[in-house]
Amino acid sequence: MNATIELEATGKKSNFEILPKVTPAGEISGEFLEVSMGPHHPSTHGVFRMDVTLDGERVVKLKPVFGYLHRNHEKIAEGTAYLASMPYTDRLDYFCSMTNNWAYALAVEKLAGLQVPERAEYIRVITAELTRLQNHACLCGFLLQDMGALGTPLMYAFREREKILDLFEALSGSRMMCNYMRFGGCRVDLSPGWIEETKRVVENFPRFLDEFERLLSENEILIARTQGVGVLPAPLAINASITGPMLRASGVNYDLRKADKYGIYERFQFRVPLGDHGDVYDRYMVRVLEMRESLKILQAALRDIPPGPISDPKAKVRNFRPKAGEAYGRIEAPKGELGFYLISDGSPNPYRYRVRPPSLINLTILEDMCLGHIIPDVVVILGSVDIVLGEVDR
Amino acid sequence: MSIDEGLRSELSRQGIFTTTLEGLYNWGRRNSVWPLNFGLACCAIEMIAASMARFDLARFGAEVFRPSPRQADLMIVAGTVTKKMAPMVVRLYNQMPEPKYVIAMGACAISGGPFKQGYNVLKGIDRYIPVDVHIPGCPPRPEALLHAFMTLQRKIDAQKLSGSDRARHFDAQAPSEFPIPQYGQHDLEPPRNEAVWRPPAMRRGE
Amino acid sequence: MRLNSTTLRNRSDWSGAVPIRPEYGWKIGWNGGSRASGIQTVTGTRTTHMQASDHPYLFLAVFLVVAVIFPLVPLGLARLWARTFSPPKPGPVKNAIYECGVESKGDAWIQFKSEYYLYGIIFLIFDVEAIFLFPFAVAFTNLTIGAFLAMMMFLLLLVEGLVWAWQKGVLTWK
Amino acid sequence: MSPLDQVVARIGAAIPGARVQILPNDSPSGQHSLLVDHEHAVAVAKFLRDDPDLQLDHLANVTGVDWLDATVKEKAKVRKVINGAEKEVEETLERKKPGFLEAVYHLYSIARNHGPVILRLRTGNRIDQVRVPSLTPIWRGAEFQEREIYDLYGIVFDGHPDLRRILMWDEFQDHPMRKDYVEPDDYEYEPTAHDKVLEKAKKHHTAADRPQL
Repeated sequence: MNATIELEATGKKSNFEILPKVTPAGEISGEFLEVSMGPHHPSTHGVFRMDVTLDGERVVKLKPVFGYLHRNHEKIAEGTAYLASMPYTDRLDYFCSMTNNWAYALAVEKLAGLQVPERAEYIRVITAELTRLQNHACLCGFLLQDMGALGTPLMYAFREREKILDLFEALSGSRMMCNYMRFGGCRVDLSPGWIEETKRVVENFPRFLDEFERLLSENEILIARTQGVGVLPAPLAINASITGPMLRASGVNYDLRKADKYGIYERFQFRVPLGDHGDVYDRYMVRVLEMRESLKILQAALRDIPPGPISDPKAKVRNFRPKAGEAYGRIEAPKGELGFYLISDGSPNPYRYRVRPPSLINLTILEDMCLGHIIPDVVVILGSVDIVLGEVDR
Repeated sequence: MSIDEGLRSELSRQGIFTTTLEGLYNWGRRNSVWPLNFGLACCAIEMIAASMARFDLARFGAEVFRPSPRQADLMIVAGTVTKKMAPMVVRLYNQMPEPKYVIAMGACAISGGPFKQGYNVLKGIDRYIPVDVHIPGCPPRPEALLHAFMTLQRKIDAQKLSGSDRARHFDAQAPSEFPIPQYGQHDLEPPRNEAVWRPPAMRRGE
Repeated sequence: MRLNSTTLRNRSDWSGAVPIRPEYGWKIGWNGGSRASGIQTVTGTRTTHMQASDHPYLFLAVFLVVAVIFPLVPLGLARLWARTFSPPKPGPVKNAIYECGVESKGDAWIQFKSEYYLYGIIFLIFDVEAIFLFPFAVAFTNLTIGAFLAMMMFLLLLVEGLVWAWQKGVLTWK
Repeated sequence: MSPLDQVVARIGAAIPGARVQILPNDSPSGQHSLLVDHEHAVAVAKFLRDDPDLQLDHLANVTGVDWLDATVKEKAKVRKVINGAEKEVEETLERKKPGFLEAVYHLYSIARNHGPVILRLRTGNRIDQVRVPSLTPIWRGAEFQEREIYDLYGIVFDGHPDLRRILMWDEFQDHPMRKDYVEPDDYEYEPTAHDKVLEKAKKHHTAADRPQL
């Protein structure tokens, strides 16, 4: 394939042209240094690999290499029943099993036309926002670890995460792989005392955030390492299908909780934090602020949750066969737009099952953000994208 | 080589502690296992959680996660090994110095787990490298990893310095490197290392 | 070890139980300063069999011997251990360049940017300077004015080099 | 957003010669899609992105779908002479439907907050006519997803800047997400919930291969 196609919206020529000279054998001549960062690298958040070409320490070319965790989720899902894919969705983005469940359940509900009772919707919102809290907290911890703050921020984040995982375990029986949502509702009702326990966690969470921010947000090293690094302009972000906190850090007001109003999100008052510069610092701050907004949603949801049934009585568990057709359902997962595209041919298995992974698509412009920066910046930029390899490669 | 157990306990009652070279060596080894900082998939998060404050892997002398295989004693295969990743895993294992141990963490590392049917999923890392401890679970809880650690420590404690049943790294004939599979047109070549793994037996009538 | 007079005096059994004799190791003498002030003090000094003041280089020799033995003994033990128990097992993959698990290709001996060399050289200069600064600082109070000036000249030359490199813009990474 | 037939009409007005067809979707989601021809696909995409009323600037999702060759059974009323009398009889006719590969694009608008508009591009068959135009020059977000479809389904995207395998290794020859892909047969036997796996394992472990108990 010829590489000199102009990607017109970005105005940028394809990346191949930036390299000065390539010898006929395909070897880069002179003093360029080719480094493979990953798949086993402490800062790539898993088995992600970047083939980096360096001029001194400047990045002149960066090619992501995927597939080291390609677990054939989609192929397996096409061979099993609809409900049997639910536990597999847990393992997509293994930080946020609850939101993955929700996205899949939402797509199937669109496909089969199921209704979700109000109490189940509330439970979904609560679990999704708790997931967002722990995902963002851990991401901030990992990001700071990539910058050299070894241990401490991550320890703090994991301390909070364990509290939330305890709630998930009390709810679903599993810490990480909750497998909790069902088509048209949830699997089990809340255990007694769960709401009170969650309220306690939610009340205490701002204290952690304050501490975290006091410790880090004004930190001089953090500011020097992140401000002006990895700038992503808004038009490029939109064109490259970037979603989630990354898109909002570039200043685009697009949050599916507001835009699609899926579930019952229109009942809650919350703001969408937006960044000004689109750099790593903005991405970090957007996530910190999003955690504070999530707490507002949680407080309201925990206050208002009504009694009632938790699943649609029409939803069949056995022999679930949606009518032939297709549906695309999406939610605002902590990492961005998580969508499921399903084609049914009337059989118990989906004919086509597709996951729209936010992590993979957010990596599209990784090279653009990294070009011209030095290697330590690449690590920070990658950390700010927030990838989970289970979702990137599926 | 070893002294009588009764004599030893009698001596220790008198305040004289005796040990063997083997015991001293194994004691030192088992309390300073340095794992390779090697996360593959979901289980890696539980591995990180195990090294964090609540579960505190440091109690076992194993909190020092080394990013380089040159400094590591233990490879925790935490997660699904895909066929694309398998050569890397074997290469990293080969690059670790002896003595080296492997913990296969989670169902995927043991057998492919829930993704066993996948065309790109290796059905267990023990097809290519010898595994010391298997932890079932998807993912195993951090406590399970701690238990695996203690199991490994017991295993290290029982290692012999000499004799025919001595540990692999004391045996000049035993291999330290294992063949790295190649990417083939349809599958890895070879699909397994016969010296390490044979398919389990099938009983008649099943 | 230096005992002061009060402890010695208060221990009445001291002179009786332990013979205080110069040839045995305890030397009792008169402190000059104390005699001038009229207060009698007894000073006990523990000596080795050989007086350190007689051979000023003895400590250095001891240091040297220890400095050689200290790393050599574990190395020798490790060597002995390896020969007796664990055989070395080098291999092509184990000896290969580590590249994050990927098969390493090419050579690490390539032409780097000249900035790396500049950094290396500047680092080396300051490394050497630090080695000289330590004895300089230790002996500072006893130095003659000539030695002090010589050291200042040495430092000045290095600082001049630093200023020159700074002016040339070497210290900013391009 | 205006209904889909109006969108089609406006595309027809803006790009003469474009053949755009609405494919209905019977499921409750009601997400109908547009089948676009190869020659005008890039122009149609550009129109959809830049048109001030549509402004479909967010390409949410790109997917490949494999449709196998199928025989469709249709009931038709045929006049036949039975026992000397002409009667109308229902008969099932079998018709061969050739298979094809399909690339599906889901479009949303961030600026105007509507969607989805679904575009479909179809290949001629599953074997040799597998080229479709790439929409990566219009939406950069399609870059990795089209590479993935190329890898897993074997659709070749003309005009893609960097079309290589993305998930499988470069030496790999098959397209594993196709419905007729045969997986490498290296299962060991063990009691498993997946019947297909069990079948395969039993087939794989012949008597010679099996270690003796």
